[in-house]
Amino acid sequence: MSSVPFKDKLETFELNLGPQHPATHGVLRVVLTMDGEYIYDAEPVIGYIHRMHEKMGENRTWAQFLPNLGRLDYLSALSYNLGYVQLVEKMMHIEVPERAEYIRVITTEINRIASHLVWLGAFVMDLGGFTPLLYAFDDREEILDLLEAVTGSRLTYCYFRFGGCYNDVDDDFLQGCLKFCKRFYNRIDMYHKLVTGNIIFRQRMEGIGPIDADMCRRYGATGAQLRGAGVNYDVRKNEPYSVYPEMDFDIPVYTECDSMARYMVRMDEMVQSLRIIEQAVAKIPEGPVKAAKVPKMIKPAPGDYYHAVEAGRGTFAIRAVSDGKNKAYRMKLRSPTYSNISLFREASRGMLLSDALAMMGSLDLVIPDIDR
Amino acid sequence: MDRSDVIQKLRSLAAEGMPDEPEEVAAPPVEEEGEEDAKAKKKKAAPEPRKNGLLEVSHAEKGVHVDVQLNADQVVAAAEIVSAAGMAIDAITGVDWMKDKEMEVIYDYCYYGDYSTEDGKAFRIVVRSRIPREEATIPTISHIFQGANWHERETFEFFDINFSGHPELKRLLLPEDVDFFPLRKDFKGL
Amino acid sequence: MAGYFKNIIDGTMSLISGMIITNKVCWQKDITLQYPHQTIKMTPRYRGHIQLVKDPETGTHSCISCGMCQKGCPSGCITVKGEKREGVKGKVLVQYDLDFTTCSLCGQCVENCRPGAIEFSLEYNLASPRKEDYHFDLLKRVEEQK
Amino acid sequence: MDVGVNLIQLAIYLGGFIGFAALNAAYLVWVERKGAARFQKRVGPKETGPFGLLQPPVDGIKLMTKQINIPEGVDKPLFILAPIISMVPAIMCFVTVPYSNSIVARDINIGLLLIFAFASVNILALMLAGWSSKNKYAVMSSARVVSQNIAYEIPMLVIAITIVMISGSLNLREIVDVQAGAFWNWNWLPFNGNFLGPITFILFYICSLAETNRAPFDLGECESELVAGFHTEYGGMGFGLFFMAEYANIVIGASLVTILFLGGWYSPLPESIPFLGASGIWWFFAKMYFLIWTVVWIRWTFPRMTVWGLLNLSWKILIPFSLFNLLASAGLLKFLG
Repeated sequence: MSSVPFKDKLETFELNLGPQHPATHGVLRVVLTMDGEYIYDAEPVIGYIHRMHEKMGENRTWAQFLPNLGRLDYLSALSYNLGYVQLVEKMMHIEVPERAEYIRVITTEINRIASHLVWLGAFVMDLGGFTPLLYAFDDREEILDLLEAVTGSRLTYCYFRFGGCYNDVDDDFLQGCLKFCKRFYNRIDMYHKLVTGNIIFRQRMEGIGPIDADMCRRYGATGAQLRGAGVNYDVRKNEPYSVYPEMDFDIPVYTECDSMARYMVRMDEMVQSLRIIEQAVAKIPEGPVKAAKVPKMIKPAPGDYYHAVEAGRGTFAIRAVSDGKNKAYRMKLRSPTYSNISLFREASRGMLLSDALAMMGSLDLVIPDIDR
Repeated sequence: MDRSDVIQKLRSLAAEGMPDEPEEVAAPPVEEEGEEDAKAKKKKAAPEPRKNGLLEVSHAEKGVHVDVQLNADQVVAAAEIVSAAGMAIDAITGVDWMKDKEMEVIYDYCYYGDYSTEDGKAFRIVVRSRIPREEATIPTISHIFQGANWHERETFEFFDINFSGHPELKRLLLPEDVDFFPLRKDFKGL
Repeated sequence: MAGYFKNIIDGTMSLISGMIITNKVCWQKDITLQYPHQTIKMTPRYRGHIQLVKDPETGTHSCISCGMCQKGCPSGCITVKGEKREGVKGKVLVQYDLDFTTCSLCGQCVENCRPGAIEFSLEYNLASPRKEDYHFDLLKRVEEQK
Repeated sequence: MDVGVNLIQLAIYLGGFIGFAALNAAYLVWVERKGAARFQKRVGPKETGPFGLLQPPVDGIKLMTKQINIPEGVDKPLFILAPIISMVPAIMCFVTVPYSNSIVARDINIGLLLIFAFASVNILALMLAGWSSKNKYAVMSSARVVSQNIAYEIPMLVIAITIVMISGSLNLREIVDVQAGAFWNWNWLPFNGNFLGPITFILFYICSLAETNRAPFDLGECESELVAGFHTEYGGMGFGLFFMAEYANIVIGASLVTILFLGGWYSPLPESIPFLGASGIWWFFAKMYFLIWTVVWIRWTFPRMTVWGLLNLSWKILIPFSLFNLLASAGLLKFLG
């Protein structure tokens, strides 16, 4: 709708978007070559908070690397924790008690909702609506309170352990989850009325920021980008892990490829997460939350291992190369937002500035996850 | 997507590269050089370096379905095969095998399929290639998978692996003026 | 043409429904916590910095200065020193320092501690402009604690 | 008339209006902040004075004591002039606004024209501010502001012409007088010669929102895209003046809507009803502040439009409707004699 072909690069100017720009939600810098309000070229410049987690993985023991995972994508930290502990469990052949698996699923899914709520608020704020941010944070506070009561922290959780969880959940938490689910169904309706239905909002999202399935494929973009492009792909279904196969939930898919599709995917995903939580709370068995036999020293057999999980923003995967020592020989962290932002250059070409920012908002970027 | 077809193509690609392979394997006289006895003992216990070829591995155990090792000049052909099959790039990374004086470049591909159909089952291919550690050079695949651009830049700045033909091989995550490669095993911090 | 008017009407209705929602919220009670005036009770599992558990019976800590916490700590923020003393079984703890600036509150130390001598404190308002305020001498702390 | 008395009267009025504008601007910021807080289930300013009522003077002192920082490379004279140009016409507009039958500074018979004339100077100020700042965000912002205001002045003027035709006068006091009596005589209802009354009212209200650069039309300063738009480079009182001008403009816009559509100082009830039926300045303020509250309400409910959406709205909906409205009203007046 709003793209124009460019003939030459005569009357362009460079515009620095960031690293302290209100739309970038962190220290991302995009060097825009602008032709008036149109974007001729956009080059994301990343690495402002690069912390070399991969080298830390080589210098710390397997257990010591645990807290790092919560610091990549701090909004859906539990998914990352889950991916890592499952990788180590895969390497060490540790059996996890069923109750622990259910707790993992419940906490991960509720954390996913919290992560999506931050996205919702930030995205609407990118579009100039301030109020939904506060409503979203109101709901998120409930989740953080629940998770704080279980894990002890509010953001950078370090809750899962090899072979189980740090500690057991109590009935208050499970009932609190159900209470939250009940409340949140109504809130979702409210968001749909306040945000989704709003004509201004629709105008800014429908048909804006096309990202199709082939572009996702070429860039390795996952998560809502992929599902908004009509691909029914979710690691929880394609490569089931934990107790997800026992849950009855759907993967929301929209075929429009625009910002609206990505928005709807995330909104529907929250509802699906609620469904998972409800089922998991109903099914959760009694029992221990830690495997009885967890080796004291984690020394996986040499070789390389790969494990992927569906985090809040797409596929998070770890490739760990072990040389049989108590530290990883190589720890590659494949973060979803890194791939998702890499397509920004191609996708934003020829767009209006305001549309490009709306698209950037719909990509749901977490800068520490890009920079690692 | 025809999985067996992709596997077959990759297998024959790996087979093509076989003649080169003995020279590559013949390279490690490391064992003889063995500085300490204990280390030499360990070396003997360790399995032989992997030969080029395709392995179908257990997904439950390793997390991937197909593991291919190729020569450096074959990774582009491999990328073309997986791209033609509609697979996506997942990640590119390197591993520094300092003792073997080799660098390994690992390409992860996966298939974005519809989970509800038989076709959409998870399918992950890992393509790896070993190149000499000094003057490590491997052709770029960023013209096939545009997303490889950033992954290759990242691998370059962490490992000093040169991706020949890459449009803009400069530092991405690290500042432009760093003169070290942090993920090489001989990097000992600043 | 009909679509034109329909769009206008639908759009207007969507705007009105949004305004009704915010108007409803406008009359609801506020939910923010006025922090310095109001505080909430921390949950028992809240992870503040660690501290030595004071045993009510012995009146002191039960640390055996084995150093497991120091070993397991990812960021090396714990310094434990014990020394042999005559007439006492095992080691006597002489120093337990915590450098809270690098602590990532993962809980490895608490988990690794076999005698259960350390726990998370519930302190959360630790903001300070000085680095030294985050170096805790836990041994002194447990002794001062009444 | 005695020139001396006239001058004193002028000085008093001028002082009064500047005071009124400043007070309004200051306390509308408070209203805005409290309103935003209410819509978001927060408390808003509360530490300074009861209900945070001392917040505006405190903010004012802070802004005034800040160092005036003029960045290198700006067009200095224009950079300094722009905030003043934006503030002066906003205050000038107050001169012709009739708050009640007798309270008006200058009862000019082209009052409506004067307000439109001065209101459009504001755009010049915003453009100059953006242009002289030598900041890319600011330049883009000023380009947006200009195209937006041109697009919205057309339907606004066309609607104003409709009202002028019905009232037969450009004098604001007379326009209100035509609406004398209870609320069914007001221009926003279809019984006063303009059968599209409610639609006209809404169109005019939208235009006045756009004209004052308020959400959802605040493209000039949309902070998620252009950081702060035309006042990116301004700090201290330079920014403070823009801020005050914005709120003064809101007051003008709300007053104008009150005068043109809501019967000014007349009570909504017939005069025969004692006490409530009496007309007076309080009715004017009640209507005006209600409209201002709606402005705040709208800002904290809707996201921002794009330039495209905004121009589409103007050229595809507002202008055709207002033109049709003008023709229809003209025809109706002709037939009804």
